[in-house]
Amino acid sequence: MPGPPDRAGLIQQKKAWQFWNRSCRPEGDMFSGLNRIIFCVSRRIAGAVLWLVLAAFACSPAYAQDGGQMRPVADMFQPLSRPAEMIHSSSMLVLAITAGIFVVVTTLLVYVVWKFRRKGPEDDLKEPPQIYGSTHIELAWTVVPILITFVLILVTSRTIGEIQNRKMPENAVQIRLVGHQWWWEVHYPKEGIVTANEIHVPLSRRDGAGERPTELILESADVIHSFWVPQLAGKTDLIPNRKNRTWIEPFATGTFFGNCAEYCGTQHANMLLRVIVEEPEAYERWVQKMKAPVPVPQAELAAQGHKAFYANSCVNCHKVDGTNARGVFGPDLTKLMTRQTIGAGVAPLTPETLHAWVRNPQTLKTGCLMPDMKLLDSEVDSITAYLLTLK
Amino acid sequence: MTAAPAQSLEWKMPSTRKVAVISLILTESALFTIFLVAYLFYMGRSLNPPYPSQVLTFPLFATIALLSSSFTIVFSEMALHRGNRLAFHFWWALTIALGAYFLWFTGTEWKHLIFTEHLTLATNVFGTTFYSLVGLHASHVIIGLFLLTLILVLSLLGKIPADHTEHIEMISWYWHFVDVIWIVVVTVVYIISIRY
Amino acid sequence: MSEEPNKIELPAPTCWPIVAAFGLCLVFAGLVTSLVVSAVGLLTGLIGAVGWFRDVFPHPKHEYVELVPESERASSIKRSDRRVEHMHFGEGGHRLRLPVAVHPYLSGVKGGLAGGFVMAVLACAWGAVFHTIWYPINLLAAAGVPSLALAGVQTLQQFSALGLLVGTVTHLTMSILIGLLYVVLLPMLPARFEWFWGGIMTPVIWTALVAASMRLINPLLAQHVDWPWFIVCQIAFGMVGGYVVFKSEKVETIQSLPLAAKLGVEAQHKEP
Amino acid sequence: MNHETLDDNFQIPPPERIGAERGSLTRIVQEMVFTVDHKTLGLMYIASGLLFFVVSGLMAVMIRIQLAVPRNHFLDPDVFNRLFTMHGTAMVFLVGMPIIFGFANYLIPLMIGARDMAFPRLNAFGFWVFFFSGLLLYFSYLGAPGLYAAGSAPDVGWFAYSPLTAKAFSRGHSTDYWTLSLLLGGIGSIATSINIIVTTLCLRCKGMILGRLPLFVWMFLVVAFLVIIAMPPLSACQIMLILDRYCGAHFFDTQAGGSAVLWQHFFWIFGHPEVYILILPGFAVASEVIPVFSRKPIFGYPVMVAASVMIGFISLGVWAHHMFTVGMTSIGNTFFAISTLLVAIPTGIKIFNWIGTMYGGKLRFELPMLFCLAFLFQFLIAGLTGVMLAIAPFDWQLSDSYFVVAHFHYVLIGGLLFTIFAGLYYWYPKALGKMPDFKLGLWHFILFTVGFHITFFPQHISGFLGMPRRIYTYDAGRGWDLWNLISTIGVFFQVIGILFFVFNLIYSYVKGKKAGDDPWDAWSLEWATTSPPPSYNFETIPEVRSRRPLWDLKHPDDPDWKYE
Repeated sequence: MPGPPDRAGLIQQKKAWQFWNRSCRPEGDMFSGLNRIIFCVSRRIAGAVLWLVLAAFACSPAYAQDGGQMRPVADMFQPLSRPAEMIHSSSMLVLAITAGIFVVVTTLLVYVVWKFRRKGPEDDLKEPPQIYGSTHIELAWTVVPILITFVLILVTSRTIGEIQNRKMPENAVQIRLVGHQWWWEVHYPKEGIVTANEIHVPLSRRDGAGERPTELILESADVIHSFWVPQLAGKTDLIPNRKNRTWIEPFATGTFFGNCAEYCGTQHANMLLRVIVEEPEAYERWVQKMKAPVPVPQAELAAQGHKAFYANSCVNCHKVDGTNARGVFGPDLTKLMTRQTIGAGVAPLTPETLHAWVRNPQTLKTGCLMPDMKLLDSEVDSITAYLLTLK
Repeated sequence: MTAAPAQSLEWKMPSTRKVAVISLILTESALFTIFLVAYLFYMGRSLNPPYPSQVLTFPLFATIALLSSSFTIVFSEMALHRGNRLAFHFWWALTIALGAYFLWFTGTEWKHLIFTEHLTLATNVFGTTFYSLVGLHASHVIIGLFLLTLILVLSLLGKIPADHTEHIEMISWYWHFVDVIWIVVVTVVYIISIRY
Repeated sequence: MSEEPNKIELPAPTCWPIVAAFGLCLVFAGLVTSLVVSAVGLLTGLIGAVGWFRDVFPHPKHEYVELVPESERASSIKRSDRRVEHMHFGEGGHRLRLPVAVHPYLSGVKGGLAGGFVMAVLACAWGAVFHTIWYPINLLAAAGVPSLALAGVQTLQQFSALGLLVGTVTHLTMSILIGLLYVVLLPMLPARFEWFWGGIMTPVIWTALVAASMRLINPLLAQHVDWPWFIVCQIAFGMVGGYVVFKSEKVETIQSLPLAAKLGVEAQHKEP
Repeated sequence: MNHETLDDNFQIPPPERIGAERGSLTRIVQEMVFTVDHKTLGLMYIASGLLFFVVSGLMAVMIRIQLAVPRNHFLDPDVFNRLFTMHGTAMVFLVGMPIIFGFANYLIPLMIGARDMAFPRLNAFGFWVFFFSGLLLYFSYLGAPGLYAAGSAPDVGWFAYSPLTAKAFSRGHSTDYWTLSLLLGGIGSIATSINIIVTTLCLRCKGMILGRLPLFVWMFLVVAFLVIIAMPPLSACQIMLILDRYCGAHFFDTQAGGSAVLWQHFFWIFGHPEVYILILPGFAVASEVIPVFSRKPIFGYPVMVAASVMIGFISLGVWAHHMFTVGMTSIGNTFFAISTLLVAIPTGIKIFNWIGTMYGGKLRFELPMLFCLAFLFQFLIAGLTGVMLAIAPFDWQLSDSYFVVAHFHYVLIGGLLFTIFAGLYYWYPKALGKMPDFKLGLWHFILFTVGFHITFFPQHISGFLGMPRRIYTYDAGRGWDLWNLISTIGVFFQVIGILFFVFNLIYSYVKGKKAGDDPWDAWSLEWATTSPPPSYNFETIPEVRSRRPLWDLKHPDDPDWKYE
């Protein structure tokens, strides 16, 4: 997302969210679900045809340049980053080969089934010639698969090495990504920035001098999670008691969507991740903004909320830089309002959703580890007002 | 059954018991392999003491006892084939005694480790893997001893029919297997891991 | 089998297996409910085990089952009135392993190796003339070696042990496999223009296939390849390999070989 | 337990032995409890497998309803997680395994000309252990918070990655149910497999040398060997997990220096051979059905045997291809990618051989053959998507996505379940003495096949579009809505298909026409006895001289034994 996320920016974000998320917040039960089935069918037939074509041929220009460069459709056949492109080229090879085999074998199967079907009662009077086999033919259809396998082995070995053994240049951005049930903790050790669920990285250019990949060190605080942003890179797991490593090198700006890809408990489905790729200048601005100290709230309501925040147990789990809130169990709230979503992608971050979350996170994200704090209405209002100042 | 010309040669199939025991040994080996791999994997990875080098001493007498029991059981079987019941009983009982000594040793070793060295299953990954691996082996020794004793008692009561030599042989195979596993376990636990 | 006429010995029905299994299950179930359940399970399991032991010791219990009445027995297998169609290959043996005679498979290996050798010599000659002798080897190996795939021309001209190893293995494997394919395929091609089919058409088709997929399989080679030379090398392979295969004497395939005779572990029928 | 008697009661041999009247419920139960007959046990295996199949199939239907539309509120996340865990676990351990053991039990002694399995009591024990382990697993649903909140059913996924299963992240007994039940079931599987090995190697009738074993028996021999080698690792890691959870051990406790990846290694050392344990029986059925309905012997018998044995061996060395994303070294990843690709070779040979068998034959499209043809097509797709998954870099994108879900459903439904249906229709006349109804079966075939493809084909595409598996809901607009909707619609075709199937089983038993000894004009020994066979199988133990003993008898002028 370009530009500082002020009030107007938030509204814009909300619109962008609604643009692609129109039917995403159902209030109803199964019956409204059934209604929506009908709704979906009618609304998406055109899109469906388009997507069928796209997915079948997997070769079309990058999707979703509009809508504030949101890239919600994480199509692995439209890679926009170096490791994803490398994977893509080896996957196109294997797709071509398997497609070839599929066509040949299916044709053979259909031909055989058609040609040698029982054609009528006269066929019941005789048995066909009893053939045991042919070493010759067996040899042929052993050698050809071996040949194909051999080629695939070469290509696979090379691609694995190219991706895994890539050396990071000096100027690479370094990020420590820590998985939690069910959110992502994001550290920029060089810059001293901490945030959650959204990763900002600079755009890389293919011209050599402008190359600026991002290295990700992956860890976990509890169970196994997996980092997966299909358009940027394949998965790598975040495993407790182990440091994994992966890298991305995006060649297009925009907000890339990813999910946790290893089942990690109740809210595994709502452990979403966004990678926001920006022009280098915009990225630097973001870094500077993240480093700036958080002002003490002046407005009355916000000041009340400030007090309420520290009076309640929020500080046990959350951290706000420069204050007494030093909890590390939940997401760092220092620059909360710079983010697009709340609850690791369960809803867009707006005053309304924030209010709802503070009132009772369990309604938005059943089973998440932040309990219903049972705050007074006035406390909910003021704490929300305080949180809105964290930007 | 078939209209083809009569078949003249004898039709022999392997013994069901032998094939079954070989399969059993195969499957047990797979089980032990996993526990061995776990032990090797966690070797030197304990976060807190005690470590193997501090608490383990090579179980010389127990190993000698268990390995020699493999020989006594062979002598016992040979006696059985000769029809010498007395010698059979003697060697068989000696096998049991050696096995029992081994088990007694494991018991005292564990007692020492638990109460003096404060190493339990929950202390560190060494404790976890050590007790599970050695315990798995000990449980096989117990089963073996149970079978051996059963045979001895039944045989002393004169209840084992003459055609049961193969049954007895199968039990000895199992016992050999337990011995071989011990050779591997003792090498891994008391020789290789003692460096950590 | 020692049995009375009209009676067959079968293992006697018994309830002890289910008792033992139930006991075992209760032992496990106790761990998630209450240890009392485990205790009951242990007892049940023991009872089952003892009962089972008494079932099979000293000899497994049997019962004698009477044969079903004649009328309900299986009717004897009737001779089929279906005529078996025969294939029309030669006389007598209508059930054959086809084809009856083939080039020996070893000739395929030999052909592949010979073709591969000539091809390698040509490729290395090209390398020696325009670059260094290591250059084509490294290019080939780049299909599987990531460090070479990312290297520049300078590095490719240097000797690389890994490149030599991977390049050699790749070349040998491919040569032998394709030689084997020649053995299979050549007899199916028109016999009169064998040099054309085996020596020119096949390499050309192969080159087309390689050209189409080269960008994905070995991008580096696709970038640096010298196509005329590449085709010349392919054709050399086809001519030499095809020649070796064709000049080999055809052997008759083994028509009937009892597996047991080879294994020699089981009693075997005497042929009438 | 009474439910399964529906399928079983017709199996009871005449009452010579024990009290009660024939056909009464008491007597049926009594028979089932006491029996050591391999045929009765085989049918009990299959019947209880089908029972569990229906239950866990209904769970899948609920899963699909929840996923039909984005942000659906049909199920709570916890309920959903329990459903997919139980669905997966039950389908593998309570449906797949017992049904294949049922086939093995019923058919192997008949095919090799024996009177029973080598250890009939152990056989009964194996069945009951499996059955009780199933009950134990499902008993978890009756735990504390009642049925709707799904009791304390396990919710950690069927491969239960640590440390999600550690006490800290899985409180209560839900994971214990899972691990104990699997440990128990493992004991039964090993017992049965040892029995299969011994029976096959030691009880063959005269002349049935290894080179003449029906391919069905050969493949089950490989399966049994895989079970006895691959099942102990599973048992071992269950024991470790139990020690962790009950005794405070640290095998998989990452806080105490334990490793989370170790579980994955141990589990998949079992888990991947398990895939072949499940699919080889499918090959086994296809290798019996396709020749008979093509009226030709199997093409390349020795190659088929060699390929099966090869698959067995290779499958023991490929487990870590389930773990390409855990951050192995590039050498590790390369090794497992290569070993995995090697499996494609023998598998490909098999597919070609089946087509070779049909080539030049006279194909009869009876029900078993129809299912086998669909199997060939679907298994081809499953195999090719398997090749894609074997390419480690591609797998970094595909693993744990819906593409994988589609892939293994093509293997397990398109491969295994279709051949199970083929086998059930093929041997139904033998086991029950009645022919299955063709029209009902055709409806079953059409609806189920169509439903299967509608359900699972779109999942390849949602996987390509980045949809991870095991999510209980998703946002609209990510390109997944339509594919999930189509997928859910397909399920209902399958459900109706299964209804036809179940109805056919019952209807044909009551109304079907008598089958006779050898309704398909087949060639292996089981067709030489009556349908259903007497408790002793054969009056006199047969003697064979070729791979197709009945062919020799039917064509004395052109017997096989002259040419083999």
